[in-house]
Amino acid sequence: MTTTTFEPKIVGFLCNWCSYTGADLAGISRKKFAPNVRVVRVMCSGRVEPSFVMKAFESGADGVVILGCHPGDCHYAEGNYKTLRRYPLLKKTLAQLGVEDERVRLEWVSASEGDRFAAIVNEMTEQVRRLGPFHQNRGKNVKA
Amino acid sequence: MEERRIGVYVCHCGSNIADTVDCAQVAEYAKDLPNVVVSRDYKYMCSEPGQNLIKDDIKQNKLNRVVVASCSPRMHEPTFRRALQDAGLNQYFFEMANIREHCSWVHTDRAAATQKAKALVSAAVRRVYHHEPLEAREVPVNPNVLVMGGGVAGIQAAIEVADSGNLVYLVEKEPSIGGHMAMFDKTFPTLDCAACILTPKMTIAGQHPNIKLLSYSEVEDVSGYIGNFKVRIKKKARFIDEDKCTGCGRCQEICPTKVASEFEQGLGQRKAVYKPFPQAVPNKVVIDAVNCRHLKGRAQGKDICRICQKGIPNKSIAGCETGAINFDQKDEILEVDVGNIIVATGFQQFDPSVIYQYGYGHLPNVVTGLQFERISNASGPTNGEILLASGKKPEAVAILHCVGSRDANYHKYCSRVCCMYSLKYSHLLREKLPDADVYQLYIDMRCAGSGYEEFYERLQEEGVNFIRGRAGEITDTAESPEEKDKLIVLVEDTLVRRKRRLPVDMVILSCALKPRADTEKMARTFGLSRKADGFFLEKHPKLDPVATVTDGVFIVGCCQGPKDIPDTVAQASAAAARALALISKGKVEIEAATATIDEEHCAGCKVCIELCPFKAISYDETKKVSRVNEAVCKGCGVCVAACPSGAIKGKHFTDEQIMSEIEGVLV
Amino acid sequence: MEQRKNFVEEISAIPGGEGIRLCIQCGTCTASCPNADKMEYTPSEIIALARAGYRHEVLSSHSMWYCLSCYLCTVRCPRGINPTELMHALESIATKEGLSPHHRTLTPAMYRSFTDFVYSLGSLPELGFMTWYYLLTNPLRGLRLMPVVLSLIRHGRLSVKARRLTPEGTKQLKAIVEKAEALGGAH
Amino acid sequence: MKASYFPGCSSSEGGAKAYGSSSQAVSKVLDTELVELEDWNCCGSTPYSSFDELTSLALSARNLALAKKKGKDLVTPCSSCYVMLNRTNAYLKQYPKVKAQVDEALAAGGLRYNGTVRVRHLLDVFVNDIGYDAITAKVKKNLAGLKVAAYYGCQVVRPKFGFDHPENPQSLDKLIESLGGEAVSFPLKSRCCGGSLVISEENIALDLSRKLLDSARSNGAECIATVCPLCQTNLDVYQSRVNKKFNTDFKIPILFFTQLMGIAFGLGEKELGFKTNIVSAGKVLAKYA
Repeated sequence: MTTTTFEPKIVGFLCNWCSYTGADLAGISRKKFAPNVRVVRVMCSGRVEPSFVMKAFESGADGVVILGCHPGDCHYAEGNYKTLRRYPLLKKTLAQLGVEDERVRLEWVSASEGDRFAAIVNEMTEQVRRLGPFHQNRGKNVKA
Repeated sequence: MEERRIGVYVCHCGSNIADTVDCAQVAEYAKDLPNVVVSRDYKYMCSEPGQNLIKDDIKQNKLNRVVVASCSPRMHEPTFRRALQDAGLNQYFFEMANIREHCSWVHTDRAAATQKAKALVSAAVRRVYHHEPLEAREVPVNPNVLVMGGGVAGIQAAIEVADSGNLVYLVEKEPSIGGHMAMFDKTFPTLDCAACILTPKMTIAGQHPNIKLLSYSEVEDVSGYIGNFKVRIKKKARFIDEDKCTGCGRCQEICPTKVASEFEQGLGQRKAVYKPFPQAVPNKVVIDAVNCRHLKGRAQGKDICRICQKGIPNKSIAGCETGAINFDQKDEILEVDVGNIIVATGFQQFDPSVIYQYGYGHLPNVVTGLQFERISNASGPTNGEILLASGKKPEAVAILHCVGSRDANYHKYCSRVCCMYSLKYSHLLREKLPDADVYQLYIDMRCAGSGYEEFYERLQEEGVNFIRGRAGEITDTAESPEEKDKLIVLVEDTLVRRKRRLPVDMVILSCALKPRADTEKMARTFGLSRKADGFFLEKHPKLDPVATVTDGVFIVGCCQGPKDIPDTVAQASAAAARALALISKGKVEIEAATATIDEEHCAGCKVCIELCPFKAISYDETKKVSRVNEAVCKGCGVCVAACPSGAIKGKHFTDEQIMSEIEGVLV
Repeated sequence: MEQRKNFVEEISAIPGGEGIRLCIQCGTCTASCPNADKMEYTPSEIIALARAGYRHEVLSSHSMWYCLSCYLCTVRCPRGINPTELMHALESIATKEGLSPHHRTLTPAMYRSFTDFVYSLGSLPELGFMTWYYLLTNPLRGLRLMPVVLSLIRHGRLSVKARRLTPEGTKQLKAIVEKAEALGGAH
Repeated sequence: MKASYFPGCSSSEGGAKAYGSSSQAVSKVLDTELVELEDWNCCGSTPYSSFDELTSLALSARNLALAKKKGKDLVTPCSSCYVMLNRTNAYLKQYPKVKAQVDEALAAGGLRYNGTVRVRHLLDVFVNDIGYDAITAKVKKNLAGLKVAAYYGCQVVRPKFGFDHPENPQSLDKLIESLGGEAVSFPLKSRCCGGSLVISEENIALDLSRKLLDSARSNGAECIATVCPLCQTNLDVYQSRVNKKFNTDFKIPILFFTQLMGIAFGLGEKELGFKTNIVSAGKVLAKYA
């Protein structure tokens, strides 16, 4: 790897109960992973509006991960099912706006899955790095 | 709109953050962020001097918004919110940037980590700009407590809460409380008999005026929140009128159906109508519908047996004299309200038959730890005589440690108690069979506990053969005359680097303690998370070991991880104290971050009503708008995200707050 | 100290050797090994020695040459280590460095003659292989085995002609094998 | 059904010819054509992996690359080939570095391999693809009363590429029963026969073989069925050496499981090649032949 490696900026929307706790666990157990994902905490992945994702790309993100509790484990009983149902719609809209499929990813991470969180961050970073930057000019036509 | 005056505080957390993040640089950077009037870095922000920094700045520099960049908000958000309150600022004018768990602890490149820390700080600053004052709501705490599980942990917790004058619902799925401890013979290292110390507690729990004992029952559903849970409990049909049954035991004498006894670990038998063991609490029998001839007959519309009820007239044997037997009994559903829940569901013994090479299930006289407890127990199937299946006394016995524990193929964790109970078995063997050779095969002796190492030493004196090595297999294929009709244990004695073949008559497998099969179901019912090893996850492994991610729900004993009786009882008392603290306070503060609907913009489409998991939104027919009941709303924000007309606002997670945070992380 | 570090790293770097750091010396591998009692060092002892840096002792021992590749240790190891492959790894290092103890076990020679044939023919003609091996090691032992050999011939179990690949196949195989060796193999 | 077939050296023109021919014949009866992989090379077996890991992997990779063109599965009757080929698949997946090197080596021979070929043991195909009932359906001479020790050896069940339990396999027992025979209890069914060390360390191998023969006989077996050429060789060819060394009097026929199936299917000497069995199976099988 050369010094000019592209370092993607990725926004991570994490639900407070499972995924954020899982990310904390990764920290407590000193797992090492790529610094590219910056976390925005929401109470439930169900709170993540498509406009948030658009906003992220508009503001210069190269990728977005949405992490929630495993289906059935949602602190709010079924919030993450809502997320799941809304997700394909989001993907479609993004596709229309020319955002590659691989730039957005929805995953379940429980409070005990620190390793999994670290793994997902690394995978996603690599994945987006391969895609290259999400150019501003394309960013423009993404309006939140 | 009032001018925003933001203070930023970057914590070193000793070296935890400062080692990987250049805190001074981050603080310097924050100075130039919009509306920031003070920006400092300090060694320990959570310390008193640290908090005073904030308080003084609020007074002197007229701060009206505060950002602390340090650990996870799950750790210290309450601490700093309190600091703001003390300085007369609304606690919600605070935002935290997690630059420890999410940054310094997980990255190695100092430059990159510092860069990320800056981004997280800028996000917090942009977000806090839009924070609004909120009032934390207080709700009364229901003083009743639910204890799930009637083992030693549940019994201890229930008694302590009940003694304080509060009502406890003690729910046990088996016909009697007592759990695993009731099966044990002696307890290490003191060797006092388990029954002698447990049964008195069982009786107290059974007779306590403040304990409502619900045996043979299951919790089906839990709703509500800390201080105000609603619990639905299923009381399984016992086919016995508990008020009439005296536990005399006549019915189980005359019942013609014999089945293997769960309590005796399959070594003894019980009847279809039975009490699991003589000291059972409640002292009532139960009819096992799966095996009862009459109940099975009923399924096919036949009316047979009923011997327990009618006796055998022609042999002038009387049936139940109190008329307690009621074949028509149905499952009952109870709804109870409680303010706290203590989960004490315990563990399950690892089934060693999956380790085929150890022979359990196909070689005779290979037994599990619990089976040996029963064999050695005076009230067990052999009245405490240690005998082989053949009825003969064993001349040599091997005890294998770490069966299913410390094993990548099964459970990676150490079960913590096996070394000690194996020592206990050795002692019982040396005591009851002084002429028998006892081999204890260990990988490491783990005897951490008061009097434990001393107990190990005592067993060395008692002449146990300790072999440092893990058995590879147990075979009955003899290779020499002295191996004939023996179980041969293959092991490397790693201290002399010799592969040895030990001919023995009995092998005891010290099996792992594993999470119960129903752990996942329980986790869902009670809103708990699980650790990688499958046990329930505590709120903080060190500082909050009995609380959980769900406020008001506590975990104690082996459902949280393998542990011995002293630790289990200590946790039980701890959880009881936590519950009582809340009860004596009488009220609990709950998140103010709920949803509200702006009636001006609400189109009355009712989408939110469909989506709300808590039925917190109702429809106002007259005004044709939806309305949120904030007492029920938990602030998940699902409705906020879904509202087509943007009329719903998620307090403390408003669109503009989140949007500006997104901008922030991407600088 | 340095040496210890290097040897453990050297082994960990070889496929199958990576588990060596995880060993807890429980002896399950030895207890499961059909040949452990014939070995100079038991399998678990080999690991202990390797970690302690006794490189020469390990590589010149005949322990790994007694490994039968029955994989009992591998399926039973509570740390998920793969002692069988670890043994193979040690064998290949020993071979490369000419440390295999020919005077104490014939297995290296047997393996050598085996691989010689596979190398040159791409297949293994048993008769040729056996003769070659006994010539290399101990012709007399070969003679003692004559009864066995004869019965094999009598029952038509020793074909004299060796199976050959097509010329193209042979060429292709050579190219592949030579490349593999150029990339760090032996021979 | 057609299946790409990798006989391995001994089952093609080596000492286990009979295994090869009986495998072909029995498969035909079960409407399965074993199409031999063209121009395959020796898998290198344990010796090569102990001698030069990378080259050993390259050897197997070549076979897999050739098989890739022929379809998804590659079937072999030899336990050693089974392990070497499977192991190569596993390594290429697990170790990117190794894969890179193997790819380079293959490229030198103008080949590419992406790890898609599934390596199967013939026993696996028989019991799991074709199934016991289909096998029973083809039985002409029920093997009723024949007491067989089902011997798996090591590498068909270990390490865990296996389709059967690594310590207590059952598939061959069930197969024998589906032929009408009786699979006797055989605790050592998955223990080692001594493998190739029979050549370099004969005493060790003979001792292990003795234990197997002993256990089989004391459990009442009239013959032993094997799924591996080397196991058969050690127990059959070296049985006389065992008797000599331990002055025992074993006379236990060691059959390839496909020979046993052949008998039940009513096939003849030509396909089953019993004359290559050193310890004659004539007596034991008389009532079925």
